[in-house]
Amino acid sequence: MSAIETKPVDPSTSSGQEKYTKKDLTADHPTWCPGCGDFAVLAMYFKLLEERQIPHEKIVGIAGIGCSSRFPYYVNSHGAHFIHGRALPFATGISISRPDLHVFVFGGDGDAFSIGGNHVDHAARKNVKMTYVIMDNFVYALTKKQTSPTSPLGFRSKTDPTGAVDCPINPMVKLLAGGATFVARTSAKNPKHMLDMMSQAMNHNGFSVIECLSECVEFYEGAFDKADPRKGGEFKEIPADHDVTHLESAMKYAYAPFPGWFGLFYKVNRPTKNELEAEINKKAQEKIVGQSPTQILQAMLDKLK
Amino acid sequence: MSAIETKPVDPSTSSGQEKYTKKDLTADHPTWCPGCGDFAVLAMYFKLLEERQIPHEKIVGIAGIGCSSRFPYYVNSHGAHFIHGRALPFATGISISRPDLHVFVFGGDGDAFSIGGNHVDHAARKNVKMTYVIMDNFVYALTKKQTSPTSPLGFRSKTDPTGAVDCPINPMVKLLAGGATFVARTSAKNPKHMLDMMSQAMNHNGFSVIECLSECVEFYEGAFDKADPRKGGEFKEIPADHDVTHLESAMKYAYAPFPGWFGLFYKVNRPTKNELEAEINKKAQEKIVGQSPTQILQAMLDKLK
Amino acid sequence: MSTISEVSTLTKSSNKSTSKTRTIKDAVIRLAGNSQDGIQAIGAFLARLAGRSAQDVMTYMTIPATISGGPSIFQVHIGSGDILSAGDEADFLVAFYQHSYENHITSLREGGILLYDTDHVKPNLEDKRFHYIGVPISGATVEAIGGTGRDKGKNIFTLGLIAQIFSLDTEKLEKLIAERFRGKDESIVKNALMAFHTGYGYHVGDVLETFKFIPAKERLGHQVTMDGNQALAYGLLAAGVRFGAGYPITPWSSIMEILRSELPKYGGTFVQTEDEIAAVSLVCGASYAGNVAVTGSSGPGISLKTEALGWAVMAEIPIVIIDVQRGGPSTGMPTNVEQSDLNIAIFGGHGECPRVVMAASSVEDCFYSAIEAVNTARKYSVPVVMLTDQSLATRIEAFTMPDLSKCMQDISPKFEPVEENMLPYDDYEDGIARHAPPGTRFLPGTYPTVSGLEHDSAGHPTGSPKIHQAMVAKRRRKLQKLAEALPLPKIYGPHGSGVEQANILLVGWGSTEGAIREAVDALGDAGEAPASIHLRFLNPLPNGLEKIFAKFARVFVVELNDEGLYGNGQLCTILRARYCDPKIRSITKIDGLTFKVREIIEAVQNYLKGSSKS
Amino acid sequence: MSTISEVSTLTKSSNKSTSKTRTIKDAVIRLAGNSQDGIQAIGAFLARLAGRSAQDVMTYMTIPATISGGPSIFQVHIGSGDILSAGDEADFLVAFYQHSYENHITSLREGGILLYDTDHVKPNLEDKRFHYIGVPISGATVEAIGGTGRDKGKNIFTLGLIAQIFSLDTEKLEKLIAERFRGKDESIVKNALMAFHTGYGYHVGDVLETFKFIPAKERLGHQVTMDGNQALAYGLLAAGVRFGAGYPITPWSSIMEILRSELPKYGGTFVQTEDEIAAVSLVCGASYAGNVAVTGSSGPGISLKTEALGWAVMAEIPIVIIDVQRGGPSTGMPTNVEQSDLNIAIFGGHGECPRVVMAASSVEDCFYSAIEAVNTARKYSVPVVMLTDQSLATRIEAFTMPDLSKCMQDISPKFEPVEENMLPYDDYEDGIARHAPPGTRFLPGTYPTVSGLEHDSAGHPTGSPKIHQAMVAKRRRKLQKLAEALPLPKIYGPHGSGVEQANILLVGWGSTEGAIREAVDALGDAGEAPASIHLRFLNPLPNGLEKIFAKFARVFVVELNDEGLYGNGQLCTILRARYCDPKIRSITKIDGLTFKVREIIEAVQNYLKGSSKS
Ligand SMILES: Cc1ncc(C[n+]2csc(CCOP(=O)(O)OP(=O)(O)O)c2C)c(N)n1
Ligand SMILES: Cc1ncc(C[n+]2csc(CCOP(=O)(O)OP(=O)(O)O)c2C)c(N)n1
Ligand code: SF4
Ligand code: SF4
Ligand SMILES: [Mg+2]
Ligand SMILES: [Mg+2]
Repeated sequence: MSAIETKPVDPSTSSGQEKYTKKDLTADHPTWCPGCGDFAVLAMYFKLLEERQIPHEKIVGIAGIGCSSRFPYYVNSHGAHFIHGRALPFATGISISRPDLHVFVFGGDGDAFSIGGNHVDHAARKNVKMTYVIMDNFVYALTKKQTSPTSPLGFRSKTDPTGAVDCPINPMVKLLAGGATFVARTSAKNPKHMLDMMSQAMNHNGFSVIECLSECVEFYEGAFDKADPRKGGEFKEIPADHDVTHLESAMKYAYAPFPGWFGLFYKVNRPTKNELEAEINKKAQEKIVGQSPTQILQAMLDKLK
Repeated sequence: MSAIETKPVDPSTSSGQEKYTKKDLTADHPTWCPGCGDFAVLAMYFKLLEERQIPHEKIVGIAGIGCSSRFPYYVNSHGAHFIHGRALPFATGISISRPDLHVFVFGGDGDAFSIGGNHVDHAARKNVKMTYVIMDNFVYALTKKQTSPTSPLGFRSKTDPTGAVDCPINPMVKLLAGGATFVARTSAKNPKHMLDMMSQAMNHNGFSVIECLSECVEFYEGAFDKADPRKGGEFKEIPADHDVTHLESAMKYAYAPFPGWFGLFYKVNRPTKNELEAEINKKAQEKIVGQSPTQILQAMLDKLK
Repeated sequence: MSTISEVSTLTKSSNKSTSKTRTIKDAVIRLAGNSQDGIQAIGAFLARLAGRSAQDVMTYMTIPATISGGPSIFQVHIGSGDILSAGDEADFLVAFYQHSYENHITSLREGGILLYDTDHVKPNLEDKRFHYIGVPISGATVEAIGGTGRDKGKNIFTLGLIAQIFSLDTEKLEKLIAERFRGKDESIVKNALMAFHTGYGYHVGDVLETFKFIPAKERLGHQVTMDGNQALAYGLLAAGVRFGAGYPITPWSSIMEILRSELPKYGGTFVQTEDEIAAVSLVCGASYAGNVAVTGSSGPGISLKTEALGWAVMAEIPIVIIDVQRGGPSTGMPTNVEQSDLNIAIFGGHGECPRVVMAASSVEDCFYSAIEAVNTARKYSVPVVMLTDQSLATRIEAFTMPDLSKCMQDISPKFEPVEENMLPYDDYEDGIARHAPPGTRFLPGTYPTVSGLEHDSAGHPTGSPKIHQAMVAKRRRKLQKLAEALPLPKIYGPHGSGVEQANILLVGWGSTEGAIREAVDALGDAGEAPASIHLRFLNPLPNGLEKIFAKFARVFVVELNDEGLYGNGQLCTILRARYCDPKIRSITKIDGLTFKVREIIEAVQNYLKGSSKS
Repeated sequence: MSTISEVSTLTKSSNKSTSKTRTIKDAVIRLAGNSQDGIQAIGAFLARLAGRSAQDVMTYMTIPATISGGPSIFQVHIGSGDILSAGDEADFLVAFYQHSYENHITSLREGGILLYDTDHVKPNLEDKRFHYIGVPISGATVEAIGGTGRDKGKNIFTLGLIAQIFSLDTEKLEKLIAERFRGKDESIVKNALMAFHTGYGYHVGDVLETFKFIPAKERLGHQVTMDGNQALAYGLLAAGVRFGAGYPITPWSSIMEILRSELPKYGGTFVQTEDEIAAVSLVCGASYAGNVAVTGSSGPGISLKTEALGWAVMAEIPIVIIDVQRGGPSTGMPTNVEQSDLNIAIFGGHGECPRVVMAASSVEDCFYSAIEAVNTARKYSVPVVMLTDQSLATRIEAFTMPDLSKCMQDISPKFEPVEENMLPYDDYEDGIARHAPPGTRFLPGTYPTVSGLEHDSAGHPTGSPKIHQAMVAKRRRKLQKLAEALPLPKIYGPHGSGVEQANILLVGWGSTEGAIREAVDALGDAGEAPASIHLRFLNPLPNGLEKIFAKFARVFVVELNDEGLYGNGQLCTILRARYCDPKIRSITKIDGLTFKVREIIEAVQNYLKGSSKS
C-alpha cells in the first residue's frame, strides 16, 4: 500500500493507550430499522471489547453483504466491508498473515449459508483462528424479503409467495459436520447469554462460530417468538452436564427442531491452520537459520545456474 | 436452440428401439491411464444401463472437470461436459425442467468437495432427483497431484510437499448433514458392490449420491489398499441390520476412520424438488384450468390497464 | 425541457391567466418525502391513471439507501403527447418534510408550484420565484380517518389534492384505489376512499388556478402501465421462456420475483439458487435440455456469471442473461443507475468469447426486447446478454397493450428423432451449432456430447490447432451473420422529423433514448441541426453504421458511464475502434442519476464551442 | 528464420565440408517422442548446459492432452548469440517412434539431420532432403543398463548421442546429471551416467560431420536457466511478497507450487483454497492487512476472480493477479497458448473498474515484471493483473543471474501510529488512497473502514452523486498519473539497429517479443524498413505512443488472439479506439501455438501487397 505520512513514535505508548469505552468504539449510527435484532449484537460486541481492552488497533471487524454485514461501519476499529458471501476467505487472509490481530466476522444467514456456504466448511476444516457471528434472521433482509437457506418450510417471501418448499439448512449441524472447533447458539433477545457466548468464542483458539438469532422486524417479525420466554416461547439452555468435546452429543442437540437449544454445543482443540502453517515455516527454516531472504533466494537461483 | 432437420416418425418406434448393448453405449476410448479406477466405474455404468434398458435417448450424463469428469465422452448417450464444480447445478436445471430424463452426474473429489462443495449441500437439501457418483481418488489428478479436500493428513503433493495439514472433509458426514436422501459408499475395486449401489441409487426418487473410491494409479497409488482385501485391507460392509432411515446410526458409520464402511448408509423419502415444484404448478393452475398461455398472460396485462 | 406545451405551460408567472382552469399539455409532478410515506404509491396511481386515459407517462424515483427507509422522491411526467423523459425540472413539487422542501426546491422550475404540508414544512415564502400552496396534510388526514391513518393515509389524501388541482378523473382514480386494496379488509378500502375524497374536496385557498390536461389522442387499443422489470418479465413469458433461475440482488430481484410467481401458471419453474454461479449453471442445463432459459442479476452477480457464460459460448447453448445495471464497481451504488456494464457484457469472461449483447430503451421496449433476446439466442445458438438498468427497472410508463396473438410463442422442443448422423458442431456455413436436446432419439445410434473444451464437430475434445482455429472462426462468424441481418437504426430528427440537413448525430443505447430525443428536439429549437440514433444491438453492431456516420460532421456517443482513461465512454470506445473515425466523440456522465436533457445539450454545446477540443 | 549463422549453418547439403567438426553459431534441436520418455528432461539438460556455457537458449514444448501421456515434443534452440525464438524449423530432429517421425519430419529444414531409433522408426530413406542417422536407441540403452532402463534411460542415452554430435561439454553435463539425481539412490546416478557415456561413445557410423558451437561471448556474471513460471515466482519472492493463495489449474499451478514450497522459508505462507474466489478473497484480506499479496490462475479461474478484483479496485487495495493465459474460451485448450485474456484483464468485472494490466515478454522479464507489478500495485494502491501465457510458463531460457542486492525488497508494513486524522479516501491530487493496515494505531482515535460500496473520504457508504462522480474520477486519475510516469517503449530495428528510416512498425505484447524481433530482422533483410515496439503496460498505456506511431506509415499489432467481429485483435482494438488512426491494423493468429516468425512476415507482406486491404 502506498505509504502514509507517519512519524516513528515511542514504542512504549504504542500499546499503552488509554482504556477505551463504548463511546470510543462507536462509529456511525446504524441504519438498521428501529427494533432490529442486530442492535443487540452490536451492543454486546461493544461490551465485550470494553471488557477485554485488547489494544484498540488490534481489533479487526470484517463482513460480507447484508443488513447485518453493515456491522463494521458502526464500530470504530479497523474493518472492512467485503463482498457477499466471501467474508470468511477475506478474514482467513488476515488471520493467517497477521496472527497478532483479533479477527471478528459478522454477517447474515444468506451470506453464510447460501452464497458463502462452502467457505464456512473450508474455514471450519482448516480451523482458521477467528470469531464468526452469524446474525440469523431466517430471511434475506437487505434485498427485501426473499427466502433464505434458514427460512422455515412454508415461509412466505417474495420468492416463495405460496411458502418456502426447500428443506432449510440446520446451521448447527452444518457447522459441526464441517469441523468447526467451537460451535455455539444464542439469541439477540438474550443479550447476557449472547455476551457469554461471544466471550467464550473469543477465548477459543480456532475457528469459533456463533449462530445468533437476530430478528428482522421488517420482513420476518415474530420469527423467534418461540425462543423468547417473553413471547411465550422457551429459551432452552444446553444442560451443564453436556460434554462439549463430545461430537455425537452435540449433534443430538443440534438436530432438535426449532426453537432448539442454546449455549455452547461443541468445543475442542485441534491445531489451527495458523499454528500448522507456523510449524511448516519453522521446519522450512531449520536448515537455513540466520539466512537473510536475499541469501535464501540466492541459494535457490544458484541451483539453476 | 436452432432447429435441426428432422422428420416426424412413427411414434411406436420412438421408444421401441432395439435392446442396446454395451457396444451401443460405448463412445470414445477413455484417455485415462491404464489401471485407473475410473475404468471400473464406467464398466459398471454400462452394465447398469444395459440391465435397465431405459430408452437410450432418455439417459443424460453430466460432469464437471477432472480426470473422472471426462466420463460423458466415453458414453454414447446424451451428455454434457460442463465447468469445474458446477455439474450439480447444471444437472439440476435439467432434472427440474425435464422430469422424463434420467440424470447421472459423475465427477471427482475436487469437483465435489472443493469448488463444488456448496452446490452439493444445496442439491441435497432441495432433494433434486438425480444420481451422483463421486469418483474419489483423494487427489487432484487432472492437474497432476495437488492436495484435494479428501487427501488424508500427511499426504505429500505438489501443494503440500511436506504433507497435507488441512483436516480432510468426510464425504459421508457432509452428505448426511447436508440432507441427501440416499447416501452410499463403494469402491472401484469391488465392481459387484458398486453395481449394486448404483442400481439402488438409480431406483431412489431423490438426490442419490455414491462415493466411489477410485484409485489414481498415477498420482496416488495404493491410496485404497487398506480397503482392498487383495492388498491385505478390509472391505467392511455395513451390517444388514442397519436401519437406513436412521440418521444417527448412519452418522456413526460415517464417522468411522478410514477405510470406514461400505454400503448404503442412508435412504429416506422426502418430497423431491421436482415434486414440490410440480405441486406449486398444480396449485397455481387450479384457478386457470383450460386457459392457454396467451389467456393467462392477457389476464395479467389486463390488470395493469 | 419538460412541459413545453403548445397549449399552455402549466405555470408561468408572466402569464397570470384569470380563468380558474387552464388547459395544459403535460406536467412534471415531483413528490418528495420519506419512502415510508407511500409516495411511490401516489406516483403509481398517477401513472396508472395516465395509462388508462391514453396519456403518456414516465416516472423516475430514488430509493433510500437504508432498509428502514429515508428520504425518497417519486417524479411523474404526465402528458397528452409523447413523453420522452421523466423531466429535468418539476412544475409541481409536493414536500412532506422540511428536508424534502430544502433538498428539492431547486428542482422546481421558476414559476412552479410548491404544495407543502404546513404541519412539517416552513418554506421561505419570500422567494418569489415560486407559487405556494400550504395544506396541513398530516393533520387533515388524521382528522379525516383517525390517528392510525396519519402515516398510511396521507399519501391518498395528497392524491386527492392533486386530483383536485389537475382536474383528474376521480371515477377512474376511485376504481384504481379500490383495485389496489382489493382482497384487503373492507375498512381499508373505505378509509382510503375517505382520505381521497377529503383531499379532493379540501379547500385549497390560495391556488392561482387549476389545470386540465388536453384530451389525449385516441390510441389504438388500451394502454398498460408498468415498470421496466415487469415489462421484461412479461416479455420473457410471451417469448415462451419456461425456466429461469436466479439469486436476489437489487434491482434485478423483482424480475425473478415475478417469474417465480408467474411461471408455475404456465407449467414452468423458476428456481432460487444458492448463488449466481449456480443460477447460470441451472440455466445452461435447462437450455441444453431444450428450451431457452433465463437468468439475470445486477453488478456483482454479473461478474460471477461470466465463467458459465463462456461455457455457453463454447458449447453454443442459447441462454439469456438479464443485466439490470446499477452503480459500480463492486457493491457500488445498488440503487443508482449506470450504463457501465457494457464492457463486461461484451468482453466479460476469459478467452475469445463472442456473445450477443442487446439493450432495451424504454419500458415498452423491455417487453419486445425480451422476446427478441430469446429468439436471437435460439436462432444463433448463443448466449444473449440483455442490458437494462436501475432507472428502467423502476420507471413506470404507459404503452399500448401488446397484441399477444402476434407475439406469444411456443418454443418447447419437439424431440423428433434425428434420422441422419448429425454432428452438432459441424462447420456449417452459418456457423451455428445444431443441437437436439436429450430425449431426442438419434436413429444412427450416435449421441452428442456438448462441451466446454475445444471440440471437433462431434463435440469431442481436440487439441488440433486447425480445428481450434476453425471453431473460433465459426463462433465469430455466426455473429457476423447476425450483424448482416440486423436492420440499421432509424434516424430521429427534431420533433420526430427524421434526418433532413442534420450535421450532428447523437448515438445512444439503453434507457437514455427519451432524454437524447428531447435533447435533439431542444438543440433543433436552438438552431442546431441535430439527429440521433439509438442502438439496440451492441454486439455485434449492425453492419452499415459507417454509412450513417458519414452523413454527419460530428458524432457524439451519449452514455451513462465514465470517460475512461482515454476520454471515451464504453460504446464510444467500441465505435472508435471499429471505424477509426476521430469525429466520434464521447458524452458521458457517472453520478448515479439519469441524464438531464440539459446536461446532454450542454455537453454538445461545449463540444461545438471548443472546436479545439475535437 | 532460425539458425542463420554467420559462421556456418549447421547443415546445408550444398556445403559438404570435409572437416569432421564444423563450427556453428546456433542450432534448433527438436526431440519428438512420448511425454513418458523423458524428452523434456533431455531438453532441460541441454538448456541448463547452455545457461552454464553463457550461451543463449530458448525452448518450446507441447504437452500431451491426456494424463497418461502421449505424443509430445521438446524443442531447444541453443546458440552463441541472442536467441529470440525457439525456431520455426529444426536443424536436428530426434524421433523415438514412427509417429514422431511422421508428424515432425515436416518441421525439419531441408538439409537437416534426422536421428532416429531404429528399433521403432522406419524412415523413408529415399527422401533425399535430409540426412539420416539411425541408432537402435532402445536396444542400446537396454544393453547398457538393463531392461528396467529401457524407458527411463533412453533419454539420457540420447543426450549422450547429442553430446557426441554437438561436441558438448561432457564434464558440465555429467555434473548436471549428478545434480539432477542428487538425493536419490546411488545406483540411479550410476545408471544415468552409464547411459550417458554409452550414448556419448556410441559409434555413429553414418554421420557426415559433428558440430561445435563457437564460444559464447563472455557474459557479465553467471547465467540462470529456468522457465517463465519459475522466473515469475522468484520475482515475486524478490519483490517481497510473503502471502499468496490459489487453486490449481494448468498452466498456473507451478507458480503456486513453487510459492507453496518456498514462502515458508521466508516466513510467508501460501494457502491452497477451495476455489479461485476464495483465493482472491484471501489475498484481498492479506493485502488489506498490510503486504501486497498474490493470487493467479488461468482461463476459468480468471473469470471467477473478477468480482473480488472489482472490490480491490473500489477499496483501493493493492493485489497482484497473475494470469497465465491458455486457450479459451471456457475450458478451451488448457495446454495451448493464447493471448486472448487481454480483454478480461482490462475490462473484466462489472462497473467502471480501472486496474493496471501488464505483460511479461520473456522468461527473464517474468522475473522483473513480477517485481514491477508488486511495486505498481503498492505505489498506486490498485490491483495489478500480470499477464503471461502457457508458452512463457513452460519455455526455458538462460539469462544473467539477477543481482539480488539490487532487486530484493522488504515491503512489510511498519505500523507507525498515525498522528493526524487520516481519511483513507481523501481526494488526494494523485488519486491514490492512503491506507494504514490493522495494527496501526490511529492516535486521533478514529479508525478506517475499507469498503466495496461507494464511499466518502472516510470509507463510509454514500449515495451522493457528487461523491460518486469524484471517486470514479479519482480511481481513474491515479492510473492516468501512472500513464504519465511510464517510459515509452524502445524502438527495435533490424538486428537491433534502432529506428533509422523504418516505415513499418510492429507492435506486440507478452511472449511474442522474440518472434516479432526475428520478423523485423528478416523483413529488414528482405529489403523492407521495419521496426517494432513491445508494450509492457497495457492498461494504462504509456502516454505518447502517438508520437511513435506518427513516424511510421503502417502499424501492425501482432497478437495471439482472434481478429474479432471487426477484424481487430484485442490490443489493436484498444489502440484504434484511443488513437482513431486507421493505419493501425491487426495481425492475429489463434491456433493454440506460438507465432512462427514466418507467419508474421507473411502477414506483413500480405498487407503490403494488398494495399487495397488497408
Ligand atoms: C454477489 C452478490 N449477490 C447478491 C447480492 C445481493 N445481496 C445483498 S445482501 C443479500 C442477502 C442478505 O441476506 P443475509 O445475508 O441473510 O443478510 P441480512 O440482510 O438478512 O442481514 C443479497 C442477496 C450481492 N450484494 N452480491
Ligand atoms: C474454475 C476452474 N478451476 C480450476 C480448474 C482446473 N482443474 C481441472 S480438474 C481440477 C481438479 C481435479 O480433481 P478432481 O475433481 O478430484 O478430479 P480427478 O482429476 O481427481 O478425477 C482442477 C483444479 C478448472 N478447470 N476450472
Ligand atoms: S430490514 Fe430487517 S434485518 Fe434489515 S435493518 Fe431492518 S429489521 Fe434489521
Ligand atoms: S491421472 Fe489418475 S485419475 Fe487421472 S486418468 Fe490417470 S490414474 Fe486416473
Ligand atoms: Mg438474513
Ligand atoms: Mg480427484
